[in-house]
Amino acid sequence: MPHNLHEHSVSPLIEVRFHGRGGQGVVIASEVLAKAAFRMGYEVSAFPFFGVERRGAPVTAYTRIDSRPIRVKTNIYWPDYVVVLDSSLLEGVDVLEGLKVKGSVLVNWPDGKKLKDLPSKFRRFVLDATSIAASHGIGSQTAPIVNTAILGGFARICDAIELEPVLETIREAAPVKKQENVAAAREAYERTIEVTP
Amino acid sequence: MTKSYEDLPLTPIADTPSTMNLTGLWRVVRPLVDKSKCKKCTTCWKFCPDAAITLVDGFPVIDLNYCKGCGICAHECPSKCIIMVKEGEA
Amino acid sequence: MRMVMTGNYASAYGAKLSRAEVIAAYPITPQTSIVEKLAEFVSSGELKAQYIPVESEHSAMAACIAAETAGARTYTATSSHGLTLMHEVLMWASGARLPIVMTNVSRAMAPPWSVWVDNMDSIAQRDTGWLQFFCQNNQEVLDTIIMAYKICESRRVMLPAMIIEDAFILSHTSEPVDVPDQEVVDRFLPPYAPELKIEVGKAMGFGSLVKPDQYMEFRYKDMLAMKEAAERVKAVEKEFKQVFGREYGGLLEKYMCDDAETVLITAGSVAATAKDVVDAMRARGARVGLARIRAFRPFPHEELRALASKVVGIAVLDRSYTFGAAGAMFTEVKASVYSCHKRPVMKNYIAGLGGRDITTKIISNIMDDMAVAAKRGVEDEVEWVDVAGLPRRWR
Amino acid sequence: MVKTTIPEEEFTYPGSTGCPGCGANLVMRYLLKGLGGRTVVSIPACCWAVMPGYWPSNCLKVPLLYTAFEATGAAISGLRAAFDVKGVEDVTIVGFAGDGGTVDIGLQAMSGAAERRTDAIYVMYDNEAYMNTGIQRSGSTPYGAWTTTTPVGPKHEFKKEPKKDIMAIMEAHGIPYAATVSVAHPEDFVKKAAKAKKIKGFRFIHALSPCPPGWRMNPTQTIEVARLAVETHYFPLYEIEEGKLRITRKGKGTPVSEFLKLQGRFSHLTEAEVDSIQKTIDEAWKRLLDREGPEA
Repeated sequence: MPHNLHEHSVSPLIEVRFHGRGGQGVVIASEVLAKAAFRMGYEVSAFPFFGVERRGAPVTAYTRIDSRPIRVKTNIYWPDYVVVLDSSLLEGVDVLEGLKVKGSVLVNWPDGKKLKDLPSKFRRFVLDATSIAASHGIGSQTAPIVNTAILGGFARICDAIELEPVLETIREAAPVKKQENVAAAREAYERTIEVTP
Repeated sequence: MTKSYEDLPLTPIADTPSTMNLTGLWRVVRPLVDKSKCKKCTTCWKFCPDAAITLVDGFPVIDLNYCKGCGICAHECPSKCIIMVKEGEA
Repeated sequence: MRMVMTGNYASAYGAKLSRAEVIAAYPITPQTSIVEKLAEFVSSGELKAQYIPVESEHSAMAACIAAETAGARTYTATSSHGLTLMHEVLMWASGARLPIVMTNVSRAMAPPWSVWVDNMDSIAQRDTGWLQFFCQNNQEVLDTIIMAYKICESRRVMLPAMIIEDAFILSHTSEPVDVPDQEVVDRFLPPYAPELKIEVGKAMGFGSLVKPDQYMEFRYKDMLAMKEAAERVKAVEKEFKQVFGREYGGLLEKYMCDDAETVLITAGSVAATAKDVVDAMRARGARVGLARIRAFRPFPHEELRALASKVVGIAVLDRSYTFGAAGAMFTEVKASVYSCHKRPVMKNYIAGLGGRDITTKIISNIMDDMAVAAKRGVEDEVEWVDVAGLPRRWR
Repeated sequence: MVKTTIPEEEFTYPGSTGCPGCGANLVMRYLLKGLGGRTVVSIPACCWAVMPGYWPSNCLKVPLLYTAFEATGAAISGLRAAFDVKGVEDVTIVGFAGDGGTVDIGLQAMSGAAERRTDAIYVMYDNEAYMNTGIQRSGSTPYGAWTTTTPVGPKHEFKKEPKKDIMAIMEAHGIPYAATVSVAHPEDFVKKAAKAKKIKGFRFIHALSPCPPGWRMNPTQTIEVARLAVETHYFPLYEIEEGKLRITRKGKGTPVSEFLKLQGRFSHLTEAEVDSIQKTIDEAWKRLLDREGPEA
């Protein structure tokens, strides 16, 4: 009997865990995803791992998406999706912890560089969100803000989420450079690719 | 007298002048004013901590219901027209 | 309009929709985004209010007390150490019969330092004369603030209310919240118009010295006001439902309790999770239910007594602990039930302190444990759940 | 008709439950004469929380809000905010606290109110100890004084630390007006109160308030002792307006022993100790004169 059987009986449709570093907009990404799903008519909840971490420290945030009102208030232990905003976290953080079998992981990963060490029992996707964000002038050239680009990629890998509501939500939520953020997400959607074994 | 809780306001709001307290009962010495010596300088009125002195035609009238007998008026009077006497005497 | 927002924003919107006129607040994790949002509402002119950036929580409450005495509707928000620093003036607010509404983002007390949820801070204020509402989700936070003003400002109540929002689990979790139209709220909640207030030129002393021959009568009136509050909570909620279409179960929300043998009694956000657990357990055939203490003050004595007479076992989950006794909810539930003709078996579970996650599995394990205890008897009346080093495994 | 030197209208009733010869009673009386009837006063725990009498008695003719001991600064901020939001104009908000409630337990809230530029007048009536609770030392008790918590025993103890300089503390907040006043000089007092009323922002008034039981003196001498405090430069009268200091009464520079000898609380002092007090006073007075400068 799988150890997570009990959790399955009450868990919502989709549970997503985001990994990033303080200052990269990880928490905002989880909220924007929730708002985009809400725009599509889903019930949602989004929350950070409630820490006191400062800039640069590993940060996690979560999104729950369901067709019914979400009552459960616990942490997410068995995500369906894991989204990694900063590939340097692959070293040192167990980003795949609890990921469901046949779950998906999306990693911000440089184009052309071989993704290694992620077991093939998960669906693996890569996207060079850093280059895309930089090319659209989001954040600085040395530290591009990748959270909007990565959400474009998420719309690609998750069947339940469409690109347009994600773009609309980004347009609404981005405090500056709305068009650039939308364009980055759109480009990211196109450039997300699945890693084949 | 203790009022029934039903007759009390929501919270104790003090709305009755403190003239309900006859603080003159505290007094052991009493001021006596010799009007003939008074120069109407108003010093006694000015320095009375209890606002127990009123001026009538410029002369001090001390309200013995409230005067606590501190003696400041007598002590400060430049023409020495107020003296303090023991209650029950004079 | 339904919007996705955190519990803290739900608090800020609740205060804004209630047209709070004076807001005095001091920042503390995890309450800060409430007061930041309100400061923003005030500076943008969206909310016509005075925002006082006080230098401590004690001053926040003292300033609210003064402003409320002068006839302004006031609001503040705090958490843990901030709330406990206010303790003295919390009693002042209720003794002065001021219907101040405050959000407390419920957080554990130090040491050890913890910014995470438990209800120790709120429970420690249970004797201050404040109404205490434990909320299960962000919608309830917003709605209860609006309702609280109406309940508390009614002439026979005139007591302050604390809206308790679990740290991070509600304060920083975004979920859909219906934000009602201002005009609708305005029709539901009229402006604050106290019978007595400070008026320039009118000689009145507020908070006077009272001799032993009258002090007790004033306290008796406060007690009656709290009783009246229990009635008002139910009446105002009924009215709220007619206008806004939502209700929360009055003082005690019952979920699947009608034919339940084992009932879990708890409060706050964990109750929302517990509803999912009850559904899952019922799907397996277990006759379980949940009773959520929504108002810890006024305490739902009658409701609990009615419930207790119908069930076999009651598990009380406290997210706090009263040292030297048990969980406060447990002792109070037990006291309420004591004089019932038929009493269920009861057990207290202490869980989730300092932000420890109370998982669905822990909740179902508690209910299973209670069902067994109801049959075989209680060994350990107060059980600490999920403590490393104790023999029992709960996760 | 006789003309009084201070306004004739009273804003206090007789029947206050202050001690005979209480200086604090006069502080309130003069203050309200200077401020008038459109005033709201907030009072924390202190003698004045008791002096209006038992409920329902009130010796003020203006509204009075009691507040917690440490909360005066917060209370006046709350009052001002409420009147502002309600559009009530032309009202003077007053915080009226003792020295303990100001320089000790209430310092934080007062500092907050001053920093926030709360539009209010804060009055500290300084009887130089916790008198309401029975003469315990406060941060405003002067060097040399006996109190019940600085008892003069066989080891010749008394308060060894100087008084907190609250005027300097308040001036450092950059407030527009601060003044010292004395019950022995009501004309000066009322003038300063009236001046403070016209200024906007946080204003501070430091009133020396003789306490016959606490200072162990004859109540008849309340005014005399207050006058000597000024004459000896123990308590100089001055005001600081927008940073500019002006001494409003120079005093003769009478030896401080004249002031001390009227009070039992100083009766244990040796000649050398009195001399050292004199020296401290002389130095402070010189600094004050220097600060005022030649133009005044």
